[in-house]
Amino acid sequence: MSELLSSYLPIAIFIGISLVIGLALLIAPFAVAYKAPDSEKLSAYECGFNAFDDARMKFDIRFYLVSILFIIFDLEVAFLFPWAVSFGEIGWFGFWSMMVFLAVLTIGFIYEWKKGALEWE
Amino acid sequence: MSSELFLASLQLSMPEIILAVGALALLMIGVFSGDRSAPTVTGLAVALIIAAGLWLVLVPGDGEAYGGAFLLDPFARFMKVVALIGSVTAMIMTVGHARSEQLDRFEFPVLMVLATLGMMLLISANDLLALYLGLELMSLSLYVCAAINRDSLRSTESGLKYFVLGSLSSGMLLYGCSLVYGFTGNTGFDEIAAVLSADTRSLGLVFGLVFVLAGVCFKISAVPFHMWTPDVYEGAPTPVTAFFAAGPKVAAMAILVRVVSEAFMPIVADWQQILVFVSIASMMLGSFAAIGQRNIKRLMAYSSIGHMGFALVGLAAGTETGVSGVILYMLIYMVMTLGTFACIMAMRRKEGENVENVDDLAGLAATKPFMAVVLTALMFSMAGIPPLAGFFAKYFVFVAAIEAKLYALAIIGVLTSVVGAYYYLRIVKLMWFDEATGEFARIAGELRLVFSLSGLFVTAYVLFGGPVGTAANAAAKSFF
Amino acid sequence: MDDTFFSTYAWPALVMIGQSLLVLVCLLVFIAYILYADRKIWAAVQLRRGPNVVGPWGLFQSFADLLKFVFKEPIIPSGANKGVFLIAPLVAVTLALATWAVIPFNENWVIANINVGILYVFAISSLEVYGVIMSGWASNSKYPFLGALRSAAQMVSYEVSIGFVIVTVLLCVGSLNLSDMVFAQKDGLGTMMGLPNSFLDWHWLPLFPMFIVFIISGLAETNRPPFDLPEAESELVAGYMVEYSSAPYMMLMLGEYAAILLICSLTTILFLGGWLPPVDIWILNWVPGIVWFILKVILIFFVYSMVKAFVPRYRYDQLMRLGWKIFLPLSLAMVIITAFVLKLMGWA
Amino acid sequence: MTDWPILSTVTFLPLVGVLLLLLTREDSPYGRRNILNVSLLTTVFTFVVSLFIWIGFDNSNPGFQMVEKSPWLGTGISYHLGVDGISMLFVILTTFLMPFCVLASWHSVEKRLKEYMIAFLLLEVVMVGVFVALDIVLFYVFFEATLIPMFIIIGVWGGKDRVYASYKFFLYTLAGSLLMMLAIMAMYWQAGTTDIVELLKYDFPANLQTWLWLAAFAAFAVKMPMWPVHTWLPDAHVQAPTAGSVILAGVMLKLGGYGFIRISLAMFPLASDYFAPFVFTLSVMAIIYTSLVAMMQDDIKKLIAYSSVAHMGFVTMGIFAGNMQGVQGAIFQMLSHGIVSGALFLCVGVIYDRLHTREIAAYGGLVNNMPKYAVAFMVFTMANVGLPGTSGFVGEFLTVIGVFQVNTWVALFAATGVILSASYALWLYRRVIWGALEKESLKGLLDLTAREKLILYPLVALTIFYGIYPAPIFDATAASVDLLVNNYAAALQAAQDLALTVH
Amino acid sequence: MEIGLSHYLTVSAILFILGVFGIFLNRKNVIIILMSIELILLSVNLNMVAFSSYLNDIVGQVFALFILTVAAAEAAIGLAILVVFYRNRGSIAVEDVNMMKG
Repeated sequence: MSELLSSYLPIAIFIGISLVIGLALLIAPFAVAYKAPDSEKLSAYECGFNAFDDARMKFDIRFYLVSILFIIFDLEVAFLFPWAVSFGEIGWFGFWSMMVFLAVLTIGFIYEWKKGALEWE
Repeated sequence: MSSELFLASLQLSMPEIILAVGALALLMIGVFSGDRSAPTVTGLAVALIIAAGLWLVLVPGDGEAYGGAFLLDPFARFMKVVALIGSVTAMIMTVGHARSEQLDRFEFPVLMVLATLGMMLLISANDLLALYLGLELMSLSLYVCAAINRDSLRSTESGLKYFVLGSLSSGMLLYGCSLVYGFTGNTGFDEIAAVLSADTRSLGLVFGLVFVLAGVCFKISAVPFHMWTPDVYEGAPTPVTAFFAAGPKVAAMAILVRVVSEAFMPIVADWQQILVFVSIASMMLGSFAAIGQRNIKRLMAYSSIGHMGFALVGLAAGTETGVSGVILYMLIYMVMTLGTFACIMAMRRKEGENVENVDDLAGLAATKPFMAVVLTALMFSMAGIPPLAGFFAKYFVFVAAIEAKLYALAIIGVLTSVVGAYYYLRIVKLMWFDEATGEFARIAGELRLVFSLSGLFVTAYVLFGGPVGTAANAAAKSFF
Repeated sequence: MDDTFFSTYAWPALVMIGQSLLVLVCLLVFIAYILYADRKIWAAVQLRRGPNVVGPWGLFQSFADLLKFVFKEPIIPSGANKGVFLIAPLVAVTLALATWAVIPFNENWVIANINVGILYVFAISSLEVYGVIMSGWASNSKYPFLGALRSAAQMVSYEVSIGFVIVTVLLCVGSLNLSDMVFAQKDGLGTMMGLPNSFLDWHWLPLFPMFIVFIISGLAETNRPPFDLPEAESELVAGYMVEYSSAPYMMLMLGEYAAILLICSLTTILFLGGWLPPVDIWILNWVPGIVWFILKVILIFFVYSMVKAFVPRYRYDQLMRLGWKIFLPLSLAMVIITAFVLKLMGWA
Repeated sequence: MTDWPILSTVTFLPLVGVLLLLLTREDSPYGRRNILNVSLLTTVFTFVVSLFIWIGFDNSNPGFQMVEKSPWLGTGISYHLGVDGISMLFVILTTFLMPFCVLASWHSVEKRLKEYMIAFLLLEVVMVGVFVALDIVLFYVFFEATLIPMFIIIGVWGGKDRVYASYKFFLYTLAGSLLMMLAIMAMYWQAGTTDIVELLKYDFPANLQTWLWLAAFAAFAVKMPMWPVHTWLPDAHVQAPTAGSVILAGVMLKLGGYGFIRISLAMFPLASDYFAPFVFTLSVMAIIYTSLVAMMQDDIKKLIAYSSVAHMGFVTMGIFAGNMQGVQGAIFQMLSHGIVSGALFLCVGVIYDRLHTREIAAYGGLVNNMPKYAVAFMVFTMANVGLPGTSGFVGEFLTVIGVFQVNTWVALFAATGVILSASYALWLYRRVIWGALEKESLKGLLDLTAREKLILYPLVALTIFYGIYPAPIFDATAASVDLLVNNYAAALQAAQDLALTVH
Repeated sequence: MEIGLSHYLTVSAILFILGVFGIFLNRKNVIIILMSIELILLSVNLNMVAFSSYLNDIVGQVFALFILTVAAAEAAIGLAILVVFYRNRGSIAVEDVNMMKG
């Protein structure tokens, strides 16, 4: 068995078994449980009110903002991972390259901060 | 990388470093002092670009930097100076319009500096990766610039359109890059050329070439990748449109020149056909579609499509003369465009509203004779009538086409330029033959300066064109 | 069918299936008792008795719950998007379990000893937010929707800090393999000062701020109190799980607890020396590594439980502020400092 | 005097006037007066200076004289000026006609006088430039640059359909000349130079000559204009202001003829020979057809415009006859037509200024109260017809003789054109001048004013002078034309020899 | 069956085409366009990595990493522009992006 296969096949098998367990749990109640649906039971939970409108409504723009900021910083991490792993071999040049990169990102971060993108009021 | 090599790289890319560090510093200055700092930031941004330009002009020394990904040669130097002039002029033009177009935010000049930086990197790119990064830095800044007036539906819509189509084009470019990389095993232009001249080309590589060309053609808005241009030109705030029409086009054309005449020179027959087609289509669409336009910004969009077609005529020749023609064409095109946009920005009624219909220019010769004269010169120049600069631009590219025996291309070129002349004439006609319907407000000083200089350039090119032509020739020698 | 096929493919695959089943079953049982422990600890702090009916001291409580959930009526709200509504818990539970494939419980006791282990963990656990978003969106009800949004925003916010924390550890280790991370903690600050191998060599000491940041971010990442805003009873009832009932509900809970345990074991591996004994003496070395591992996980979980019991819930703005304005700059600075120190001292 | 760049001086002298005009203001009668004076002085002075060219001209030298050359634009193109016998007199003609244009506009231009004068002075610069340019790109630059001021002149100060006319004028000419631009590029690519002197010596391959000739023909034929691409001319003439028509007929049409001689005939002899029958056909068509069309016109200017087309038919015919008489006749015909047709348009301007209509039917019996006008008009009509004793006769006669040596039939048909032109010109004269003065509107008309006399009388004198004594013109042109014709014949001979040796 | 370079290229080509079609055929939602763009970039990444492994050359993977980063920046900017557009237009349906006909 090739090395690639021997290290990744277990993962595939593991995920497969997890999936099977999950599916079993999911299907079990539909197979065995008692069912007596009625319209009140099936309506959306809204503290005793009937639902006013569709729930997929507008929501705060800040969630977008957070997701955008997340994308940026998560990618920064994606760059940091290989850098950190090969840290011993890249010398001062590699070190300072990453420092420049981080400095640029820090400036972006400061900008966001001062612009109030991180406030949640 | 050894430290001497690294220092040499730093020195070669100093203008870029000036812009990059400067842009970050400006961002910090802006964010710590709030929106009222916008004029200061704009001023500093202008100073930065001038500093970068001075460094380029004054500090000699060419060469490769960063392991060959970055290349400074006479061509790059020339095009960078042109792009910088375009940016700085566009930036100066925004000053008086900042408030009315809601551009009075310090981010705007910073974005312009970043876009300029992208152009510089693009012009110097000598590697597919560098090309991509330069292009994206430029494009991403421009997307935001287009949508900068966030309370205007037109501005945001143009930003959205530009973004969607722009991303699609960079996707195509990338796909092409990946194929080129895969089939040559390299991303550096020199290495690609070496591989191509040694091996026979494969079909996959031709696909890659097509995709790369498509991606770059999008940025210069050549047909059939022009769809964004009219809408973005119309929707974006006018100063932004002026900016779009100047530097980015120059930079994208520069990289197109570099890609085809350096990396893909060994397979000239393949890209020549493509460029001939693109060029013909652009010239035709640029002249025919512009005829019906009422909005002057839209008209300028089609005009720029047509001009890119003409510039490509020179490139399609694939010779030194051709490249030198393209260089001159882009320079002259940029000056004409900036002048015209200065005039467009001066189209502000006394009541304070900006107008942008062609018909609003009616009777300008009576109300604002100087502006009318300049705009007339610019229009005739765009139509390619001697003795104005636009004629020489066309002359040099067509000479190259004839030299390369692309007769059909040249003939279609001149015929479309007759059609193109028709709509430029319409503007002249409106200004001179028709009665004024209203009067424009006093023209801001910086706009007057810009269009005067531009008018001076197009009329006086016959006198001082010599040194410019020599410089362009020297720049074109970089490739041959 | 020849023998080579059997010996090179089928037999190892069977072994893998066996191992995987073993790990998963143990894990599920462990989760069951962790749940029980959680409730007990909470009850003890509040001077209640907690579950005590099913089995001796209520030890079978979790299994009774399992049966109860399975036999409850599964309700799918009428406005819900049925497919997504049912897939969401499946995603949540599968992803939470799948991460465990690369966790080393002892030296070489790992299902898949891949060389990018931490990357795998990071990637899969990032995906967990999909389960939350899907369930909240599919329910088509306001509370789950808002809960899911909040939860997602919170998870991604803290994921950034967790990423930086992992980078600092990577700087010290120089490998993405989780076992290597444990091995790297054999020698450290303690041995440098001339002491024998001990818990002082583990990363928690040199990277102490990161250790704390990691533990707290872990709380937020898994929506544990005091960061359980998404399911804040007073505001959003039960967050994205409001519309769930029966086994799907249980699966969401199961996923959550699996994730919590995962964070605990990651803390153990990254900062507390994994299966290494606290002091390198023969009597402690005699105890199997898995025991140390489990003990350390339990220790962290105990801390989590106590926090849940003690600390009042954060406001949402405080939560985001903590994540973006304190942890992010702090961990970023720590990355730089760590790298600089390592470089300067010539340790890397 | 030898070192003084007289050609540049003459060419760019009007720019001084432009600069002065830019400093003036138009908003008062004095301002207006200043503008007119400045313009008049500039043009007169330019004319006077240009006379020095003629004085200094060496009639016996067939080559280029007063040559100036300096590098320009850095790409092989040079700033190269010079005149020979063919071009010199056109320069004089241009500078000579300009003061008349200014005078003709004295009262008739009411709005934007300043811009009007600037446009005319710029036009003078580029027209003179065309004739003196010895670099083909420079030639093209000047040739094409005439479009801009003329477009504005027709469009701003023209008649009711001026927009249509100006567009038509512009686009027709542009389309033609852009093709020539391609030809110029091809010549540059083939010969490696854009210098006309060098190109004249260069032997273009026969098949390339064909294409180059056709491309150049497109430009010159439109400019000339030749049938069937002449249709812009009547429109432009009718709509242009008087002075604009004068310049159009007097000088601009000659640009085409000059181009034919200088480029088509001299540089592409084989193609010229090959296409000569084609040109003859078009010329005869032009002479006969446009003469017939001219008879149908109700508009005086249109009639004269069509007659111009017919006369240009003689010119092209003469040029491509390719012999001494033909070419010299063509040059003479162009110079004469420059004066005569210009004068005719000025005559029309005189009555148009009074009545503001150009309908032939609106006039009649003018001889009764405008006798002096009638005399002047008669002289020009006679010259237009080509009556012996007027300058019009010499040119037509020579061209017909020239073409007779080549093709009898063409000469015959062309001769019928003379008869036709007599009929429409005399008919026009009869309808406008003779007859009883019946129309009320005409009764109050006054005869020529002093200014109008100043305009018309010199032209009358000149017309008759050259009709009787054309020698000064022939003296000037003879040497150069001789050289040209000899070269032409030699080239044809060489090609024939080559063909013979091959067979 | 051995999975070779051509399989990767085929998959990536299919993804690419799906992305392009997603942009042009989708008439409903701009978000789908953004996702199509991401799909295109991912197909490119797949290409890059496949070639990189095939050629035994690291450049392709470096390229892929850069593409990832730029794709993120692009997505961020795209979302931001989409949000401001939504604020002005009140809709993100593709057919509502129609102020200017072009």
